[in-house]
Amino acid sequence: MKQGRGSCRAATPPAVLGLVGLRAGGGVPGSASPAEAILSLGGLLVLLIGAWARGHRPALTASWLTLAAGAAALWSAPVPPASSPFFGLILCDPFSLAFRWLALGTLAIVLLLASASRELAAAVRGECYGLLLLLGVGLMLMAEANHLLMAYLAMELVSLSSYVLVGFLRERRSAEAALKYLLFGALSSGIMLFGMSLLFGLTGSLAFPDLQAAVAGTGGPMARALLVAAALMLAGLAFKISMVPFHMWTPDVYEGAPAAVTALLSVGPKAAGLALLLRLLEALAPLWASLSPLLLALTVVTMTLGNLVALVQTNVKRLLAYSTIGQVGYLLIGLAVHTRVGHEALLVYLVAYLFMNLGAFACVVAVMNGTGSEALEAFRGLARRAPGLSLAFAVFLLSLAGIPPLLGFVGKFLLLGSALDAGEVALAVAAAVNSAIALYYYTNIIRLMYFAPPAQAEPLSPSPSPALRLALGSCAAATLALGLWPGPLLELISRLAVVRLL
Amino acid sequence: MTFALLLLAAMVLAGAVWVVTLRNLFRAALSLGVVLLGVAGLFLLLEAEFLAFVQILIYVGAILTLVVFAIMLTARLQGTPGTAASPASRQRVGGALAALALFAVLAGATQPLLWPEAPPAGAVPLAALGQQLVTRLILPFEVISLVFVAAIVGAIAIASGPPGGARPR
Amino acid sequence: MLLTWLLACPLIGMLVVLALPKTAVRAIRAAALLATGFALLLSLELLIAYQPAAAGMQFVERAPWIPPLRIFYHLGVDGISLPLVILTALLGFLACIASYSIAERHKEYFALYLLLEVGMLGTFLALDLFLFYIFWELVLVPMYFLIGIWGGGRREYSAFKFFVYTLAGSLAMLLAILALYFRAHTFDLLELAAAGRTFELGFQQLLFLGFFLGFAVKVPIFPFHTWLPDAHVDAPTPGSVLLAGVLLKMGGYGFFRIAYPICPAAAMGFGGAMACLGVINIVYGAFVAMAQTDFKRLVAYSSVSHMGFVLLGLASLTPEGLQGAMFQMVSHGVVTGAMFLLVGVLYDRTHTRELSAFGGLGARVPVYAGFLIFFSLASLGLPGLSGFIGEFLSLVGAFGVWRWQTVVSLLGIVAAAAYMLQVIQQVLLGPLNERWRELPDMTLREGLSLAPLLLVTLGLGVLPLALLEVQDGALQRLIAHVVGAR
Amino acid sequence: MSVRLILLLSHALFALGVYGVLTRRHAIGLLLSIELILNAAALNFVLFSRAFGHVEAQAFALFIIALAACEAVVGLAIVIGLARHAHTVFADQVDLLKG
Amino acid sequence: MTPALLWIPLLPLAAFALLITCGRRLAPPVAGWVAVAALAASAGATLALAEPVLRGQRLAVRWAWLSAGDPRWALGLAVDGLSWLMLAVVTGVGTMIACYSIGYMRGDPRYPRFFAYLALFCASMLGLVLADHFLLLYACWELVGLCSYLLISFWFEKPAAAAAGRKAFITTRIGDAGLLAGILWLAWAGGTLQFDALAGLRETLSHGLLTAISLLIFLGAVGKSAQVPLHVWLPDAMEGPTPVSALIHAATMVAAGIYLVARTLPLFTPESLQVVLAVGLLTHLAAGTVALTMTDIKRVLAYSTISQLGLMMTALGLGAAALAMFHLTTHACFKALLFLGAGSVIHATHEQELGRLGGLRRAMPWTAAVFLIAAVSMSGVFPLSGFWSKDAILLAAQHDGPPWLLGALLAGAVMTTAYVFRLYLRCFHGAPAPHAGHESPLIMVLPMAVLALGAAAVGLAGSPWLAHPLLHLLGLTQIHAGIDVPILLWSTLAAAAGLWLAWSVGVRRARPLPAALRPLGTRLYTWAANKYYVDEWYQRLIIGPYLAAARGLSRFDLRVIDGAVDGAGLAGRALAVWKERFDRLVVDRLVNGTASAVRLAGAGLRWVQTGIVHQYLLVVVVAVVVVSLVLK
Repeated sequence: MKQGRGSCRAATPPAVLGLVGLRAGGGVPGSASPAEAILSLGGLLVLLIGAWARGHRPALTASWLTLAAGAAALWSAPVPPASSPFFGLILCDPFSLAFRWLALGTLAIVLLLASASRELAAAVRGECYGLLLLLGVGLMLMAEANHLLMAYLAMELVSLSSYVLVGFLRERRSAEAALKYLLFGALSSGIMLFGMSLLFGLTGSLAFPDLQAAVAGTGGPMARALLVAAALMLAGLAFKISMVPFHMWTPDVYEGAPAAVTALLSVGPKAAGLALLLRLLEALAPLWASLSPLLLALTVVTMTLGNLVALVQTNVKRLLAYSTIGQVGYLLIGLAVHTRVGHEALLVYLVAYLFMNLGAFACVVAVMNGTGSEALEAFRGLARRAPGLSLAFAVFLLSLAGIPPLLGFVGKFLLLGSALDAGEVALAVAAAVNSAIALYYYTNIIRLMYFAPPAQAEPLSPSPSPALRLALGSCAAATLALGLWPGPLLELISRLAVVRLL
Repeated sequence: MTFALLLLAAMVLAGAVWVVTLRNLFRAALSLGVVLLGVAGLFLLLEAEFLAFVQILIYVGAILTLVVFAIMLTARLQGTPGTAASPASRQRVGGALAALALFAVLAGATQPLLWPEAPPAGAVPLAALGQQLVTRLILPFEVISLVFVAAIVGAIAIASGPPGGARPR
Repeated sequence: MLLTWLLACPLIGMLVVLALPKTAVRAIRAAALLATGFALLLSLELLIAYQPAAAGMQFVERAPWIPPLRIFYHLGVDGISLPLVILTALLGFLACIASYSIAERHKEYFALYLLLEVGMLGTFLALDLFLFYIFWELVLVPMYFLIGIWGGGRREYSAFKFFVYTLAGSLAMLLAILALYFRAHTFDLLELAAAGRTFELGFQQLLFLGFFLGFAVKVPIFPFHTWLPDAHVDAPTPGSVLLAGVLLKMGGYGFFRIAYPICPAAAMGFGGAMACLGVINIVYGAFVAMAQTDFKRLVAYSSVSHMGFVLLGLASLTPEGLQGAMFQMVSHGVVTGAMFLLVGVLYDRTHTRELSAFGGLGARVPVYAGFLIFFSLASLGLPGLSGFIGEFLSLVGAFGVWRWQTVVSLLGIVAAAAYMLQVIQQVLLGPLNERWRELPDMTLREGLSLAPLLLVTLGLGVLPLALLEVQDGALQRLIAHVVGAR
Repeated sequence: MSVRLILLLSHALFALGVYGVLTRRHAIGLLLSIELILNAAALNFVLFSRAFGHVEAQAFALFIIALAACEAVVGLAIVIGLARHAHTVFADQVDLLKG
Repeated sequence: MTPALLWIPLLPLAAFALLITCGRRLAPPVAGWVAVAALAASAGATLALAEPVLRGQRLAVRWAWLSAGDPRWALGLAVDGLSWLMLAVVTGVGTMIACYSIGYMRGDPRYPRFFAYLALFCASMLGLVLADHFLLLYACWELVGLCSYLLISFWFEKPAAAAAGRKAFITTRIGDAGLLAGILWLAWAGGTLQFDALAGLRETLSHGLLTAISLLIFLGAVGKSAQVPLHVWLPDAMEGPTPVSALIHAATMVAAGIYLVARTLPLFTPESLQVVLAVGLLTHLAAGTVALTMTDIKRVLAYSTISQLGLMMTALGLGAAALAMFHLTTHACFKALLFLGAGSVIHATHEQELGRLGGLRRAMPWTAAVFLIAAVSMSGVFPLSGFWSKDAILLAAQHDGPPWLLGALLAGAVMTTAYVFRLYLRCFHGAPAPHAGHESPLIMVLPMAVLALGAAAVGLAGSPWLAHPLLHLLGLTQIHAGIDVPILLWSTLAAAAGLWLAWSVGVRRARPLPAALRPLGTRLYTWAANKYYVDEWYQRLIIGPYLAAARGLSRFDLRVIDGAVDGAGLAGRALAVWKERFDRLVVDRLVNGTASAVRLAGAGLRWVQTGIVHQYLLVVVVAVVVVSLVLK
């Protein structure tokens, strides 16, 4: 990797880099995040349309336009290597740019799922789209936050929107899930907030760069108090990314929430939460020596627990929830090793995870639309009833399991590599063992789809809608194509994974 | 000064204990009012008059009212009087131990430190706060408005009655 | 471009099969047959154009693939991979003929089958470790489906077991690959082999262990072999053929191409252990085979025994030993592939594999009997047939280095005669079981799929030098590389 | 003005809030306890803002109050939804989803 | 000359190829004649080689086989006196027997296949004899074993035949494994596998090494030549067609062990020769006693063969390779003849139990005559062939062996005459049995007659009257053959004693032992009649434990290895979940394996997920506390 990076630097930037606008020049403060502004305005507009218009089509169209405009804005915005607009409240650097794109991508696919999902009542879809867009703004801001207040607000924006979205189905399980999510989230963010207040009290600063400066060189009871504050803050972020032992809401909420929302929750907040966690760890970098063992341990525990419990699940959403916990465990490797290679691997795996997990959820939505069931048994014999869908699902599952030549493998490859590179052999071995465990439940679904005879023979009806097909197709294509030719992606990410390291 | 502090502290603590222990939810909500007022008093003591004002206005005036409404509404939905005592929890001991441990950890971490005494004239002027809100903190200000919209729209979407009965399935 | 075309043949075939409608069974079969046939022709072309005297890789193709990680699309063959490539193409073609007996879901079957062939060929052609790993794993998925969908018995269980075992092994290998990469910053096998010699022993040993686990599961080496009987038994006939004929060789090939060149000192150090494992494989496999009542299971355990010779020869690090190990791989591929085809022929007609259910078929189906006796004899290592050469050379090579292990493994030779003759006796000899009074003999198609294997077995047994000369140079260089690294 | 004392008070408030969260069975009771936690944090911010003369921290407290309102709104809406669909308001009776 | 050398094995091989591929399209006798023609042509080629060989020339041809460079792994054919003699035996006897088979096998449904196998056998045997190199010898060694297997179980519908074939193959393969080990060792230690280089190795290799290697090679000979303790397969091999027994299990293949030892005698140290002698003598005597008690014609002959092979081995043990080869040659003639005669009887009566035969002399005069010639020759009666070869061995024993050796061999001679005449008398004399035999067709009688000529006259080659052309052929200078009057007398006496025994005990059923010794005699008889229970002991000590071990390991594999690796490999996890679907065994395994831990972990952790939010929240708080405390 080191040599690879070296050669990349020496070479002239390839054409792909033009896409992300890595052009020199400082932006005007306030204009650096037009994408967020567009999404916010668009979100408000969609909420309005949703409240007034009949049917969800107008709201959907508006949402797509908003997304397109947001993407265009993000595309064209000049992003200097690092700028801190809004008086340093947020940080626009390539790293956050990557996460903003991830958030946009997640939103786009989830929008497809939400518009195709039959379980979301037509009446509330407009609101749903609007909230999705606002949630997207929160995700982007989380990745950009450079200040405790921004971090807190962005997280709350994401949280509150998610609570509502989870409870969108007018039925008991959805309401239950929303309540659990709310209570769990409120407690976690309360604890985190208290931690922030302590941190502020200990350092007298709220902005991350100031925090870093203030934390440096502390010791004795002061360091101890800082660590306690850090532990409290960890609760909120760990909750967001479903890190064990703050994961317990995950399966219950994923099961109760509408599938499209579950898809969103399984990717968006995870990515943004990891970005924020990384930034926070940057801010607390002087404490890294103390935090690192804990993080490593929790990484292993997270992936192991997620994978073990996933083995015994019978509900596909619940299974994917535990799978998410396991995947977060893998993602945490990139964070826990805290090297540049690790960060690159983290980003690559996030991209992979976005496509394969959202793709998997698209399959779940399709099957739920067809069978009305989210039990694993609904997948029995699916290969005969919907061969294309089954193939796509198999691709996503195999990618999640890390089978080459799919994108998930590339990500896992880099993550394991980063662990070995950092000398964390035990971590790498644990991850490898976990991959083997995970194989069981992923292949179990494949087994059901392909090996078991179907309960009924006729094709799945209704067959996936065009929106769903688009989601499935694009995710599958990305998983496969980027798995086969990950070069450009890696190139891009090696430029984006620039986090100030100490 | 110290006396006022102690009084407010006692008020806050007593109120908080009631909030978490009173069986009757309605009374607990009222106790929360006591706590909020106590905290507002503390804000005053800390020369954050504007905040104290906001605390009373928003918290006591809006949130608490909302809570009381909600208690009544859910009671009606449940078919039980809103003032009914809710049964005791099964994990009181565990909860108490955990909370105590948390307190101990926090106190153990912060008490040994040398805390700076507040400067006699270090109060934040209201004007500065206002100016900050429209300059440096303009972004959070915008974001919190988004949060408001999201919360209100979402709350309406969730809490409103079903338009045509159950979900279309 | 020869090698790329070789890979492209089955790949294009797969795309064609996917493009054909589900009901066009004949067209699908024809497409698959054509694709594998062209691959076979190309592999023979490779053999003709190959220059045994020239050193190094031949037909090399190298193009950047994932530049940030310095991963190349890097193909090439030498004396170690060429025989296995040809073996793969041959068995791929013949098993494709045998696949005509597949009765359902043809389109899926042939698409997966061709994908499998791509993976197998690629594994032997790849000179980039990353590419190798991709192909290695690519083999896994189609085989999993082939067993799981078209298999028999406890197919789901067997497919899963195969998948998990192999993947678990692969993960260990993956860790080794990664550790290697972050040490040497290249995936190029040739560069890695050069760099490997400079690694300190401890690191080499760790690497070797990782690779060993990956390859040991595939070979399979005791005690990682238990997936094999299940997978072989429950796989459809063509699947069993490829499983035994090619997939096991991937493990052996891995030792030749990766583990030994990259970790020479560790390989020398673990020689004794490898030899002991080889002996355990030989004797243990033979003993367990003796107790089997299921025909296919017996052949499966005989594979365990036969692959032990590969290990034994490999561990010796002598020219004879390595020659024998390579020869044994090719020979075992041909012979055991044929054995599985024969089991399949019988199973298609009788729907049983219980040895005790047969009896006296020799009089009823003489052509079949002839084939079965021939390949049984080849399997038990009769001189004049290919099995003998591999075993003999492995033993010769190992005898000078690991004397007692070799002497013990002679026990396996005796036991091989015991279980193979047991098969002949139970199936062909004795009074005819009245159930099979009307049993038809082999059809022309079945005969055609077996005849080439018979010719190869006989040809290799009589003129082994044809193959040994192809391998010689590469193996000599391997020995010089490994032993010279001390 | 004893920073230490007020700090202790905020800790206590926080711990009491946590206790409430852990023991309150009525969902709204849980929300009340969470308000205690938020108040404890806000109190901290105001205290330290005074101590450091930090304006942003006081603004932080302001935002906390605003967010508390939002959280209460959403929370209460969810509780009402729960009462409507699940016919319960007790958090520990909400156990359909488990395993 | 070289091409002729190649033709000798290639002609029968070609016949095999022809017969195995299109034998079924040939009319039955044609198939037989193809084989006969090929063998006769080989015999002719052999004869053509006689002249240069007698001049002491060594003809050789060699080509690379396993390695282009290393001469150790080349193949080669060579003919010298020793191998020429063997060639002559194989082609000569082989031609006669193939001829005989044309009649004997008539009407068999697998007629062409029989001749195909026969041709393959001859080709392999000729290859074995011609090999000038251990590698080719070993290859052909295995191939003749294979042909033996195929021919023994030729009538595979008979379970006994099928089992006998397998037993023969596996038993000899035990010996082969030893031979292989010896070859491997020699290849490494000596660096050569050429026969003509063996003599040179005596200087270069250490004494112990030579002993070890030679004993391993001897193990191969023990298996092939049915010496104790690997003799058990030969009596069972009589399940095959009788011509096969005559050719393979009397004249040629079983003699290959003798040939091997004779060929590699330079490697044998005095110690290993002691072993050879002991094994040979033991075999000679033990098999002789068993032959006395057998009641099946062919089994009598089988034990007789074992016994005679033991005699040859004894000669080899004395270092007298030439004498062993001499006896091998004469034995090939008379024993083949005996078998063919027995085959003729069986062919005519379909009966081979002595008790149900008798008085066939009238019905089958030719057969009786040739059988008598062979019996007399075997008894070593002057001046038939057997006399010369056996006498020479007795003489050598007297000169080179320990003093008791001559006595032991004479005892053996007594037994030889006794059992062969017991056979002859009970078959052809006495009251006619219900099976009215008839004389065999000409095609069977004629070869017998030719062989009778051989049985009578071949020995003259070793007589002093013909100036020892045989010994000349074998390139020997020091010889013991010749007429030594005391030995002549002793052996005649032994033959007479044997004859008397056969008559009085074998036919008249007299009881020669005094009453006091009778129980002992009975016990000895029972032991011998049960072949000293060797088969039973093998069953109990080797085969039984072997099968038990196989089954045990198989169970071990299924339960323990599978279970343990499953556990470690976490595949067990799957089995746990699918427990409803799969057998209990799987589950049982799991409980013991590590997999149960994984399963319990999964289930346990699942149980933690109670669905009750308070507990979740408690976990959060506890986690925060713990994390705070843990961070240092």
